[in-house]
Amino acid sequence: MLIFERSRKNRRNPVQAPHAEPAAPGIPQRFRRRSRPLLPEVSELQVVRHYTRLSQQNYAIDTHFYPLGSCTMKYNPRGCNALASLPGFLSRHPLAPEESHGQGVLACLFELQEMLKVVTGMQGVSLTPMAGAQGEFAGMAMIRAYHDSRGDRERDEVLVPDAAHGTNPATAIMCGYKVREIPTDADGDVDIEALRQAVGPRTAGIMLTNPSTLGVFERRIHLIAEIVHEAGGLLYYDGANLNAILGKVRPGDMGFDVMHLNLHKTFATPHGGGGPGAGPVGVGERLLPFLPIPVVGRHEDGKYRWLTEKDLPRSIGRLSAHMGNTGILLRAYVYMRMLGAEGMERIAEFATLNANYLMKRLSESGFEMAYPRRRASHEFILTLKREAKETGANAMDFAKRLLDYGYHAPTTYFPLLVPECFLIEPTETEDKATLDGFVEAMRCIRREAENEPEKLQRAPHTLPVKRLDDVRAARKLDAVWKG
Amino acid sequence: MLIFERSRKNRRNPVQAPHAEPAAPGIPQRFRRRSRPLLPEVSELQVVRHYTRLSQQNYAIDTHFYPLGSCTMKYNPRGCNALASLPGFLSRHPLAPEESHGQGVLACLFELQEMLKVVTGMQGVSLTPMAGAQGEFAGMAMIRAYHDSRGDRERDEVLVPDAAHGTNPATAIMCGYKVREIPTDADGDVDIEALRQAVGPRTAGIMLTNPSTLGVFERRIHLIAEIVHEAGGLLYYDGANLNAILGKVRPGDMGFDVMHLNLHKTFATPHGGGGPGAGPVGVGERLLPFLPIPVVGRHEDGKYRWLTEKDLPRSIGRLSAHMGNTGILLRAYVYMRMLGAEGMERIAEFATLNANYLMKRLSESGFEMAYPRRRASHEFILTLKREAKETGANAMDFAKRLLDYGYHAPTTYFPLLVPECFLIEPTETEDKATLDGFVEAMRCIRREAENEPEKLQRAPHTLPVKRLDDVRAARKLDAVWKG
Amino acid sequence: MPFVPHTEEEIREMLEVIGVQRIEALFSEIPPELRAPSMEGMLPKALNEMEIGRLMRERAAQDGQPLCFVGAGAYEHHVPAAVWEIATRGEFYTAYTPYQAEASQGTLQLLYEYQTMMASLTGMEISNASLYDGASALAEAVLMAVRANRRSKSKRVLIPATVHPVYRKVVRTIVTHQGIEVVEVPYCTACGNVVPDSLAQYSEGDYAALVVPQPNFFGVLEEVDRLTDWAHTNGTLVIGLINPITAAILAPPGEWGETGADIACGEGQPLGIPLSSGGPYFGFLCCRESLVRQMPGRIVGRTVDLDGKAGFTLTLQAREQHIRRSKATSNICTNQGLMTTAATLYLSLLGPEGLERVASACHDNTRRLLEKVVAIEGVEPLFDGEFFHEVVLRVDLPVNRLLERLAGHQLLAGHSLAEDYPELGDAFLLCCTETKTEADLERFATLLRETMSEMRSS
Amino acid sequence: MPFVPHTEEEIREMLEVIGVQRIEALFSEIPPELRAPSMEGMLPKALNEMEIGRLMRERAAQDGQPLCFVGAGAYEHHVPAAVWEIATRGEFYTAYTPYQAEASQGTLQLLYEYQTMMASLTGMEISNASLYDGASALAEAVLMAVRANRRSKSKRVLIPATVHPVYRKVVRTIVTHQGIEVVEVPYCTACGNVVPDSLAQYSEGDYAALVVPQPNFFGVLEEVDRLTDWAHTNGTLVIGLINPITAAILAPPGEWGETGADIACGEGQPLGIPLSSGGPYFGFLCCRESLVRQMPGRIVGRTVDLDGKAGFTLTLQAREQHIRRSKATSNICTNQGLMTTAATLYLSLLGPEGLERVASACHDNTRRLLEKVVAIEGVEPLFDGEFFHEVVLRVDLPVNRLLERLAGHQLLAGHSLAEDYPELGDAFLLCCTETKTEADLERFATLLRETMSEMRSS
Ligand SMILES: Cc1ncc(COP(=O)(O)O)c(C=O)c1O
Ligand SMILES: Cc1ncc(COP(=O)(O)O)c(C=O)c1O
Repeated sequence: MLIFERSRKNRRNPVQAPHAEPAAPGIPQRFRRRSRPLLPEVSELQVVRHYTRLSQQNYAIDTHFYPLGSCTMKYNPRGCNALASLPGFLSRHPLAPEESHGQGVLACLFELQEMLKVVTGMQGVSLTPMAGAQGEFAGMAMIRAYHDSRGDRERDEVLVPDAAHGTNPATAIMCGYKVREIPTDADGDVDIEALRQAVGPRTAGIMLTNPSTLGVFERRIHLIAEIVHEAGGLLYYDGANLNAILGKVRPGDMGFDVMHLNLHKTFATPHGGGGPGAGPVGVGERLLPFLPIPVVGRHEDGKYRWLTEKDLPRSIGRLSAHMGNTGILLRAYVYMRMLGAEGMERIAEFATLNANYLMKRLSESGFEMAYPRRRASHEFILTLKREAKETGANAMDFAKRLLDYGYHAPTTYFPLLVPECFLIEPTETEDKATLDGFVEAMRCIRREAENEPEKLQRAPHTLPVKRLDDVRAARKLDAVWKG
Repeated sequence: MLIFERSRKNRRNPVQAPHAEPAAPGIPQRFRRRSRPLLPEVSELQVVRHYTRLSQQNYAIDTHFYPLGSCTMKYNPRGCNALASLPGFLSRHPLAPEESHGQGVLACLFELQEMLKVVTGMQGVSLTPMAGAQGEFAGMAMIRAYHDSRGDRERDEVLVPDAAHGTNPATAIMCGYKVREIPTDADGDVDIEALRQAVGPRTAGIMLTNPSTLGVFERRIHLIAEIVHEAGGLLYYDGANLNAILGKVRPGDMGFDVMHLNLHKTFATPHGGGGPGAGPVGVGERLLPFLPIPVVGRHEDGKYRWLTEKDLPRSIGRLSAHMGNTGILLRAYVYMRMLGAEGMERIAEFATLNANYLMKRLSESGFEMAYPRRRASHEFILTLKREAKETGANAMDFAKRLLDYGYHAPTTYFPLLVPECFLIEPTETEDKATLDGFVEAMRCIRREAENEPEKLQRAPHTLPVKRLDDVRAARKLDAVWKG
Repeated sequence: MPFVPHTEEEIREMLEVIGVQRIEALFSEIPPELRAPSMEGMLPKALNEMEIGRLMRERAAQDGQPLCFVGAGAYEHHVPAAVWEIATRGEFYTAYTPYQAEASQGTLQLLYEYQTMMASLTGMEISNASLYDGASALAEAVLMAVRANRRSKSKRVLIPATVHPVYRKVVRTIVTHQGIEVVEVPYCTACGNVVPDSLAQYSEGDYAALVVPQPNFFGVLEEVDRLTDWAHTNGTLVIGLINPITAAILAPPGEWGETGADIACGEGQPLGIPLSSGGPYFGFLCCRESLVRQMPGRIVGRTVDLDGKAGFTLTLQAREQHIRRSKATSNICTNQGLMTTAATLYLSLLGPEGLERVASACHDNTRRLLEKVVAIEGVEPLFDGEFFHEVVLRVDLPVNRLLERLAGHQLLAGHSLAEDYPELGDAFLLCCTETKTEADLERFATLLRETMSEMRSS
Repeated sequence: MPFVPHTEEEIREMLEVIGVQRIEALFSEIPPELRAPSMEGMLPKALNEMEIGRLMRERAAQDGQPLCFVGAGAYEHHVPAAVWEIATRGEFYTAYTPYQAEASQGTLQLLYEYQTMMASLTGMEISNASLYDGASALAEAVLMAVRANRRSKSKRVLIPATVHPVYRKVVRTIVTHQGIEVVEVPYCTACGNVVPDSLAQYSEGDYAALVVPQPNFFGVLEEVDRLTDWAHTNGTLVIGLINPITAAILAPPGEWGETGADIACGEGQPLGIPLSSGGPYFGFLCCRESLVRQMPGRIVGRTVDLDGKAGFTLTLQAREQHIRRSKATSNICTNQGLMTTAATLYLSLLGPEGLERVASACHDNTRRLLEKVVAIEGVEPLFDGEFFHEVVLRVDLPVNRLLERLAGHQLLAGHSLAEDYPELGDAFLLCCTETKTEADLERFATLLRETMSEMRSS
């Protein structure tokens, strides 16, 4: 039932409304709205009950194992939420003067910038992008600004591996570039020959994730960097998979010129059912002047202040009305402070341990790995193409059936180049027993696929709804309730 | 799965523990514990996930209609929780000096005392009892202290109607009294003749709820007061049903000498899965000197302070280490301030409207009311004795089946004098559509009872567990996990 | 180990299954020369939750809780306690994007309800499920309009100078790489809004879109009907940029002019989102149904399951980067989901009448404060246009110094316009919301009076 | 109407069904002479949530956030954020007592886990599901012991003067009506605890129970083994009164003497419950299995459902008032459920090792502070017994005035014993928990030194 269906005309909730008469006298008629908006007229209890019950229909990290590859669904410490939600932080207006009324929050942000420099090996960091994709935008815009600043205006191509996340090509286009896809070889590495052929004077740069979204570490990254740099291009690092290598390798040391981080992945800020995240960018020496503003600077006297156009006149500019998703930045700050150096190094270690253990157990259970000769990074790919062929139950069916077993499905059908694939990322915060349970479920489901494939094809069976008709959703668009 | 079953030896959650070595050197061996306690060794994610999922197995006001008679399960405003949980309130030590570090909280408590006096018509209030039953204890102890103070030591009997809540007789016994039951007449009123015969020089007092737990207003309350007072006894008002008459009749005006309030009923503080509540007591003139301490007083200069033994030397004494359930008192304070006089009067009106509407609809649907000639107060009793006889499905079966329909069951088999009964209290915060849905469910269930009674007898069918074996639970006591 | 559940014994067992001796061995594919130095010593020491708690409480307290009359795009409103107590429930807070629809009906239904509320509030037919913030939503709206306007061959858009200055900057950052040119429409310095007739100068120009703010950055009301009709006459799409609170009273973009605006967008923060130093907020974006395929961001649709029961799912994903990659309508992926959760709770708790009261109370308070302050010597309202809940004042003293002094008294009196609108002299933008009491207004007036006279006499 | 959802139209429909014209008619059975006057004018005006929010924030701020070294039965510990974020979930916060077991498995399983944890922490076999607070739990324990002790014909119990003075008062309030006599056992003013040999004087007396606090009110450790054995030799049941945090290190009642205590109880507040001016806290009560039928309060048991699947339910309800009425073991009904929810979360988050570290950190801090303050002129520890995390100091100045002065510096230095133990002179009880840093301890020492010398010189 929709909240609107609980509504009754003229029901009121006066406890939440000011006493003022609703009319706002003095506003001339021509400026006024003619009809009341369709908002529900419900009591506070109805709201609380409706949304509490809706919430229970979600799977979430707080309720289920959620091995969603590339998304790094790990524990979001409750302490981060509580401390970022202190009244002093929540009530601060973004335009409150930073000197008299902002040193507390700016101190946190400054220290966060510094810590991110350390973990990435970059020279400068701007926190302002509001998600990974906006970080990518900022990064590619900086690459463009760099080439422009050198009068190097012919470079109109960005290289993107075929396995890349969709935001990479989409971002390149938003920055006015053409996208050139680079194929992947049989072991999941970038096809070096193809790369050599692709680079040239039109190459603005390359966008890479390492470990890639194929779950493997690109071993020849130095060679790639050499090839691209030699051609005059720059290297963009998509930091979505940083969890895999935190403290082990730094993008700056691999030869990347610019990168973003997904704080909502590596630094455990919540995904919130789709967002908000935060996508700070880090840059090497060459791109420092172009960082998006604002950036937090520190005066000689130890006071913090916003650096703006005046301080960074060659900046690519602003990406949001204020300082991006500050509340998310504070959560990541708290998380990093609780981990310290040792804790951060352990993230990569145990994310990798869990992934390799799970890969091995699934492989021993007879599932086929896409890159069996490779170590898993923090994630790995399993292909169900044999199962699909033999039983008729495909990766989607396996995924839906996993929901019945109380596991969120892994990422399916991405990356696109592996057929019937599951991209599985357990993260470091899951315990062994959970991984073992998942293996058991996968085995049971395969047995079901062999004996009664329709059970999978019609799954899920135990959730609030059965399999949904996506085609109909798109064909007969119903995105707004019409009463 | 129990949290202990998720535990693994030597798992740690260092983020929540101090750095100190666990040994506490310097404590001699003979004082030390020999074995480690059986506490789970689990990660923070495991804790959050385990208890989040457990919570989802509960019905609650925030998720379901909960027409539990006598319990007044109404909306617990989230604002009350948020404001009582402000850091300043939570962090205050109970022994912090009230003058320099307590005026804020004492102001709230003082005003709460004053407001409770107004709504009850009593002369004095003490907030210290921690639940209704402790309020009853305080009240009966005051009655005892009163008689004692007059040298009237022969009074050893307390009269309690047969319909009374179990805490009434249990309390009388705790205060050293004997209990004498007074029968109820066919219309749910106290049997006046029986009362006349029962009162006498041994009568310390009578404990009454009005409206009673039979859901009807005791019309001859003045007469009862006269009879008891004439015999030298005092009248105790069990305030559990105050919601029914807030602003309409005041216990003080009905002739009661002392009463408790259940703030967790009438004033919407949460039940918390069993508590905490708060059971302030109010008294008339005669019992003022005996109020339990501490009470909040106000100096001439407007400063608040605790009144203790020194101020109230004839007090029955202390009931808790500090000021009872202060945090609950603050919630009730916020609630009352949000309602004001008008809002409070409406509570009784709409609680009564909902009860009478629901009673009428159920009665029209063919269900039998225990007191069909009476108006419902905020609650009413329905008896399923006919259904039980005709179909074999009894009140318990109906109750369990209601759970499948998404409704918490009403209070069953209480009061004991009505066979196969449901005590139904919808409260004022439920909307008409919810009540209509409940009627519909009751009709469906009766149809099921007629056609397939086993469906009821084996209900619930859709909850995490099926009907539980209570007998076995008591016979083979398993109250502590042994690994 | 913080947040890592493994015991020594489990680690051993797991390594054995994998067939390696040490965890380190799992990193063997990383070329040794790439291996990072230890971060020990380069990062602050790990703190437990108690320690970081104390530090954060100190930091939060450090910034004070001044009485705030700054608006300028971010507004202090009462947020019902239920909003965040529900929104931070783990099931909302820690879920991912609802790609697995059957396991995400909570989030999906909520978003469908959100879309319905926003579409209705803006008077449009379609809403997406959020963008990052108001400024970036405007940039996306501009990109969308340029894509959608088949009649216009140009990539030029008109943006009045009465649009929030930072929004205009953000639009520039985001759209210029695609060759889009932003043309600034001047405003009348007497009335504080765009003079409709002045648009005549652009009539020959072929513009893909015109942005119309309502109220504008100065709090002044634009002549939205005439601006909209001018645009449509000239084959230009109209992007309405609004404050969703004021939309409870003001005509929504869907009602502007003869046929309504084509796209509506804005900052969602006023709908239950705390100020929080500027974020996370959320951008909303609504449009006519005919433009839906140009819409960036996620959209939830209602459909049915195998049993024919209604359910919700992400739809029209072929617009999005994860399906369409380089041909997507935008690169946006992660959006501001949790903020829309809060906004949906907020709008449900307020209802149509409650929201109207909020808007009306803001405006009443601003009017009352205005009356008080214009009685002060050296203070005058700058514009004579109609305003809504925000107003520009001119003072006869250096405005930045004045505001700084007032901040010293824990009063944030407004936002200085000196930097962005030097032509206006010593002016600042003042905003009242429903949170202000008569005593607050008095305190403002008194402090302003006293501080100004102090400044004069010193 | 606040929290009332009815529309005018619905009211009309409902009245029609009932068959009356006005709501007022529903109160027709109430004799008119009883009808109350309107409360209008007698109660403060209704505030909306925004207004009461502002008032409460002011009130909360008014009481300050002093640095607190007061313990005396209520302890400031770090409470992990997860504790209350989970405990206040609507499903826990707004559920009733789990009488409908099948619809309450969340609360019931949690309570079963709670019982297991508390039984283990106290070293006992059974735990109930909570009582109101530590003081009333002790009173219930006394009542229970008197009922349970079949060997003793007396209704007399021994309670040492080293038990919290208020607890002793509460016990008196609650037990005396049942004819129970409390006999106070004196303590040694040099060592601060009960001298075991001194119990010989009671050996002839037939006492139903002896209460043994550990640590006692002064923070001093009692010779629990010898006291327990003395009691058992004399047919007296032993009630251990403990601080559950210290039980992570100290021998729990179940391990005292030859056969262990019979009942254990205490204040649960240290386990994740905020100080909150004194409540809500919770009392815990544990016992030997053989005494379970004398146990007051709810008990959850594990059983099976119709399918043989494990499930949880309230059990042995025949002890309770709602079944047994006047023969119940207590009148308790509503208990402190939500607090045990928090405690269960707390204990799960800390685990056995974490809890030990908390106890140990408290004690370390107290010892370090003690070292600092005894270096100050005029300050000395009063007792020479072993202590745990709380300690009594004597000063050579009027103690109440000293503490008051320190409070003026936002330092609550401890709890004065002047009122309850006048025989000890100018003494106060000081407590450190794990929340205190080295800087806090220094601040304490410095302020104490300076304030004492100021007082001397004035
Ligand atoms: C590999 C990769 N790159 C980029 C992104 C985009 O990041 P965001 O969703 O924060 O915009 C993602 C997010 O899913 C990703 O997995
Ligand atoms: C009529 C009645 N009296 C007394 C009580 C006891 O109150 P409490 O549970 O707060 O101790 C109740 C509670 O259920 C009740 O319904």
